[in-house]
Amino acid sequence: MSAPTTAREVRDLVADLLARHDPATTERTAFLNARWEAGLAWVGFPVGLGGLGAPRALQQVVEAELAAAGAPDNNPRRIGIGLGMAAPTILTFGTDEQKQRFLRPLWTGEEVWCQLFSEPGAGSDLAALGTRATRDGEDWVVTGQKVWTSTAHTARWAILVARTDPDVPKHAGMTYFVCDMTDPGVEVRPLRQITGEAEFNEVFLTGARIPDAHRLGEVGDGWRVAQTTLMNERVAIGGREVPREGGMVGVVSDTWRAHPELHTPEALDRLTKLWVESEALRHAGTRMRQQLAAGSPGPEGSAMKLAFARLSQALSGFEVELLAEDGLRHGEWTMFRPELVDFTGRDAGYRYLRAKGNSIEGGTSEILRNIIAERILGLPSEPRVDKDVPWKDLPR
Amino acid sequence: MSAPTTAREVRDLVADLLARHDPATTERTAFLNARWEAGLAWVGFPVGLGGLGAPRALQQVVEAELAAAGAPDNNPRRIGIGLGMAAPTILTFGTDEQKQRFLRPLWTGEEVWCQLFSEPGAGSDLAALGTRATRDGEDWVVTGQKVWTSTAHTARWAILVARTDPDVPKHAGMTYFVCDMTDPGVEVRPLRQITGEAEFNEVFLTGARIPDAHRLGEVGDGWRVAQTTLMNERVAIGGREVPREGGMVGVVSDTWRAHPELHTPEALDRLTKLWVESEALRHAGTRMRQQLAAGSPGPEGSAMKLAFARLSQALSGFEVELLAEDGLRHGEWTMFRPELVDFTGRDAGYRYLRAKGNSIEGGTSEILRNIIAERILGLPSEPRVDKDVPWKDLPR
Amino acid sequence: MSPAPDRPEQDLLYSDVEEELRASVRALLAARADSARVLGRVEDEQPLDLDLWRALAVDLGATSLPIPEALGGQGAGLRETAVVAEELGRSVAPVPFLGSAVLATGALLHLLGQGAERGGPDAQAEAALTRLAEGAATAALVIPLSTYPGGPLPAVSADGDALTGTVRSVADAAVADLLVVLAGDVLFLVEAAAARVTPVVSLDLTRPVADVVLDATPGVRLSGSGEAAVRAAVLVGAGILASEQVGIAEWCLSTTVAYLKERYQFGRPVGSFQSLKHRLADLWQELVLARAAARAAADALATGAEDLEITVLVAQSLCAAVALHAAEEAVQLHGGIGMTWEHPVHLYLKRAKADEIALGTPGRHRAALAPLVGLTA
Amino acid sequence: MSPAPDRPEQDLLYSDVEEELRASVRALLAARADSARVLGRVEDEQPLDLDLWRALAVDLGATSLPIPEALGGQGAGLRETAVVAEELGRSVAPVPFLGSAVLATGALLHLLGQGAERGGPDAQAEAALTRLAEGAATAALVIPLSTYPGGPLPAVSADGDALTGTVRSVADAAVADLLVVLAGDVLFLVEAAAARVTPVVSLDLTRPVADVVLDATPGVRLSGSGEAAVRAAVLVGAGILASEQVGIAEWCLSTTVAYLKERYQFGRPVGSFQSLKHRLADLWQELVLARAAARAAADALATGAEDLEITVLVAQSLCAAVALHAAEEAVQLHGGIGMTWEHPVHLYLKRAKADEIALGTPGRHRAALAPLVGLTA
Repeated sequence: MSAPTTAREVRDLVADLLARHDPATTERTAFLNARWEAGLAWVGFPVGLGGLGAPRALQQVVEAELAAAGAPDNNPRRIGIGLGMAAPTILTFGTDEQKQRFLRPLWTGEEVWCQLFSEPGAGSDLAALGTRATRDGEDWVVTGQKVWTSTAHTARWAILVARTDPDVPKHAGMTYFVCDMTDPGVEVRPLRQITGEAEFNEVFLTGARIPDAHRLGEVGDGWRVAQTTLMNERVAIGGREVPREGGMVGVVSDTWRAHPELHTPEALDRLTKLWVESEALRHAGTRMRQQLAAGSPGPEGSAMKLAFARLSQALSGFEVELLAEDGLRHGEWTMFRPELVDFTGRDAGYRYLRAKGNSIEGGTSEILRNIIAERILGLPSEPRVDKDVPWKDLPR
Repeated sequence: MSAPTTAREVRDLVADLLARHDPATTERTAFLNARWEAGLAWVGFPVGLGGLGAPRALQQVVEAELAAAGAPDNNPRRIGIGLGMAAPTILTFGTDEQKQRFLRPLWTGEEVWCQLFSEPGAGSDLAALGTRATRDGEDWVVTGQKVWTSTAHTARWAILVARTDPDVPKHAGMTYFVCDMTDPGVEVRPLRQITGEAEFNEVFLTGARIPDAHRLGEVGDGWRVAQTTLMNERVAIGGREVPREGGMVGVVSDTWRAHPELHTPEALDRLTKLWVESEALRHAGTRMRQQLAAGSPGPEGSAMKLAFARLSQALSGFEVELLAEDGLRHGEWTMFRPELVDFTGRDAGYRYLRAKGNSIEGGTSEILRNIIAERILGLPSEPRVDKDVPWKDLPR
Repeated sequence: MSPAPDRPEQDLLYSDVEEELRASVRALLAARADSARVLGRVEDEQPLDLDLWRALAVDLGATSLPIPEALGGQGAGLRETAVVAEELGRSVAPVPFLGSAVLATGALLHLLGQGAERGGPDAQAEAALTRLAEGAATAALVIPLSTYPGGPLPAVSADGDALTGTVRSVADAAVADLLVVLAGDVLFLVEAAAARVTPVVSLDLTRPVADVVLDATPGVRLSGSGEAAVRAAVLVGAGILASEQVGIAEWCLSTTVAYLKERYQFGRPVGSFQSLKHRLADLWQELVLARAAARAAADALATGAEDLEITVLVAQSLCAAVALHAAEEAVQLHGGIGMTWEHPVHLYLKRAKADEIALGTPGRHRAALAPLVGLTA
Repeated sequence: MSPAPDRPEQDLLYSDVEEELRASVRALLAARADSARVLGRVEDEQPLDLDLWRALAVDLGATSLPIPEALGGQGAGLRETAVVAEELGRSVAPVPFLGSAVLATGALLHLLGQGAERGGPDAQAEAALTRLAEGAATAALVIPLSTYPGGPLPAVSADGDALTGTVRSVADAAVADLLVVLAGDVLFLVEAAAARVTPVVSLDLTRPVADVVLDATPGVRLSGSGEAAVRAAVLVGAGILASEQVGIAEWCLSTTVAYLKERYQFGRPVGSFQSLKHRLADLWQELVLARAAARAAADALATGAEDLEITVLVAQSLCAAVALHAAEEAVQLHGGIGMTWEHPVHLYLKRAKADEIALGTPGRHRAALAPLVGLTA
């Protein structure tokens, strides 16, 4: 069978799947596994790995048809790290065995993934990380501390970067692994945020064992493998179509409409300005998707992440200020582990505080500006002091 | 005679001067020379150099008394570079002969001074300057190009920094001179600005000769001498008492009051915000002067220069925008050499364009932020690539 | 009131045809309107370059794009006009494009559209458009360039077909053959030679304004609502101006980036200093949003989208600010050289500042936008 | 209308006495309200630290500064109160200083001043102030903390001396012994035990607000204009709050500078990166202006300056913005650690945000200021 290239061919395959597995009567996981076997999980993936080797753009057709038929999905928000970061990395760098073992339950959601990259001492400077992995027979033994790990407490597997050679410059001495989160050497502790809740975790690795068969890529090649992961993370941002007033601007505009007694001319102009920028950001997203569809992806995603963070912070800050007497009050500070995170959910105070993270998570706005300046505008890099020094000799 | 220490003693000296030289009947220059001889030019200077070795704060008393008596002043705005920059440098580093020769006509205004520091290739990085001075018998021969020189076309003398040794790191190879602006090797050309006029000049030095007796400080010590000059320039900024709505904010507020037909709520809030910041800047100036008077000068002058530039730009930009139909029109673009510069003078378009220079002249806002961050906040400097390299080997 | 409903996604890319048009215009401007040449003529008696204007109009047909083919135009629409405006913004070429090919043409085209609804177009308007399409005449819409959506329009009075009144700060009027004048609700065509048109020393050296005085000046009366036509032209102008502003911002950003790569201070390219890099990155981010908004406005104008007004007001209020920010940053980051008359960056600063006012300041656009999207005072 | 006339220069320095007071307060707070301790109690049933409050009030007399000596206070004036507020801002110490020593005390002192004009002070007000001066009682002014100059005041009704009404988001009410309540134009003293005071989960963890419900609750009627007293207290509060905001900004700036000196990334202290240095330099510049404005407000309050209102409105609208900017930059520049509950910077962010609202947002202050300086709509 040659790969389908038209929407019509894909629609036929979906119809066939639906004919064989009626979503109304098929158990959810069974349906998802059948979908996987039909190559309709991610049609751009190879045959045998949930795909058809088809153009990625056809995936939209699959999703639309299945949604129309009321088929269950794999709850992509719940398994975002697996789908968005682990899967493309495994596909690019994994062995055949690794692909066969990991991708299917990753996609069906039977196994949740998390990401063990950041450390307390290695945030923006990921390559400075100090979690050590030392070889012991067929295994690696891993010791260190990771942080900002979402879904660590529900995850079965983690993608992990660790230092395997401290005697070479920092970018050269890292290796990339798949870590079993059920290993007794792995301890997960919730990390409470300024919102009171704990979306993220700290993960303490104390002699955790990883078989060498779970290494992704070559020993010492961890930086390059991690770049693939992070590039896919960036692509994932801003990918969805957003209706006008989608997101924070809609929430805050509704607050405005609900409270005429709080209106002032100054506040109206500020809100309108933010509305304008939000609408322009929406246009930028549309334009980016159209470029992608036309086969000429641009670097505009970086601009969108910067603008998104700035606007969500400005809008949510505006809302608290506008609410004044009510802005002084808060819903709750209770510590809990949320299932899913909705930046625009809960109350104004939560939105304001949570939005502060938007310019830090997934690459700080400062690092993003460096990247834009150097990679997009071609401005020269600053003098580097950490390029040629063995990792162990770096000041920290 | 011991130095006066009280306002009363100073008042007596002023009364004596006025009794001997009636301002109503004495020719201006004669009066100024008499004042110099009485030590009432700058009372903080040494006896014999126009001063009394008295506390600097007493100068205010002199100025007030003389102004009340209708005495002529030395038109300090016309000779600001001499008074503010050359004089303190000559006082600190000059030989006795130099002090005797230069200070008196500098102060009376009989000789105007200018400053030959900046070069096309050495703006923020003054220490990179390339104007060469080579020794030839008792003289130095100077060749190079200087820029942003105000009053060069009326000046008799210039303070000049030139490179005397290109084989050592850049800060070490400079020497400071007094340059005769009537030397045939000195050519002054007006430098037209974006306002159309030419406040400044380019100065071309082609084998200009300077006797070694006109060197200020040691050979190779030019950087240190120049720091004294520049420090005094900074002190001069923001030193005057300003009434409420003095400066740009008053001009723009008056434009607002004169044009009710242009009012919008958005514009009112923006103007009020700028009014608030201008008033706070005024308070900061008052506070800085009070600290100085109390003998504990602070570093707040740097903040004031930053804020002044930002506010004058924002206010003048606001004014042009507010004027709308009239903002599209302009007074004139004619090239001329203004006698004095008034940032708040002429029309709104001039103010807007001229204000753009406020964040460049006298040290860019970017350099000022570096200085604040490192010298005031104590933040570490960036890696330097130009510290230990001979000047001639620096990339440029 | 809730915001306007969503509608099918707009096309925000540049088509191949548009890119070809851009290339032709850019080549012409590179050859005939490089910055030394533009700067060189700003103090001439006639700062506008009428030779270049003819080349643009006649050789490239860049001014007849939105005029129907039946009238000698290209029937191409406003997306293409926006691309030309973008290139003209990049070069601040001194040609009467905004006044003639956008504003005056826009008003006449709107009258034509009204005529279609009424059953017959105005023959005089058609004739005028034909002259414009051929490049045989240049026109100006006699309103202050600062006119904003929903704002007051000039008060010219008509006694029969004799027009009297003064209109200040009119864009491109000094070189116009034809004046399009609103009196009451009627649009008139006036031969410029019959009016008194006085050039004014202008903030914008490359788009000077002029004052138009009519003193019982004869005009040709056009049928239809003149006020509707002028208001439509102001909206068209504001939307197209957004693309000009994108062009200005792009020139300022790329010129500054290039300068900072080659300028050394402290033994390093100035462009390697992080605080400058971050400011330029922010500017680039603004430009990404501005371009998307300007494209949306051009597309909405071309398709007559239901939410045309919202889309134009968003684009103009954003792009005006971005262009000005880019120009102000360009001046600052060029340091001393950016403060000199001999460097062209001041032409962009003056254009960006005048464009901030042109067809309404960002504040005026936000004020007009807010009630349309349910944000009421 | 032209702006207020100039007047003799204000004293904007800190006097030696003020510096001594600052040192005492700072030492107490360092010992008893370090950030771990403050953070540790924010989720306690009673987040306010009444032991610390007593030490501040009784041992240091920091709450009786503006109360006349005849009533057991120090007659020192509001410049000193502002210095205490600055230190409390630096530590976000959870004490009812604003509610009791500034707002409630301010209202009662104003009544006293009114009484002096009428020929005799109100004995009940004097007695209450004496209790406050001794640290024997804590009071709260029963208005929403968001009340702004010229804004609406709570509508509590008085049936004889029985008060009925609900007032939401009252600062420091949860620990007050005495409530100062406005009903019509009359101020009443109410024993807090007689009212229903319900603590509210608050954005500001270190200055929680509470709701006060009066249901035919008995009050003691004070003579004089209660509305004038409350409006004066709001102005006093806004002026003193400016100093608190200076303290917040100062802590945020100095803590961030210290962190960036010791935090290494890319083999360098993060504080050596130029874009961060420039942002901190800008923040320092803002702080210089904010401090001058706050000192001017404190001095104007202390001297009852003619342009008191202008000076306070300037200070509050500026300092609120500066404190919030400093706190937001502190969170961002601390990176991930600044997003954690365990790091104290979020306490400052929450305080700065609540302070932006407290006694009027910057926009409300600008709206009140503009007509006073001849900037009319």
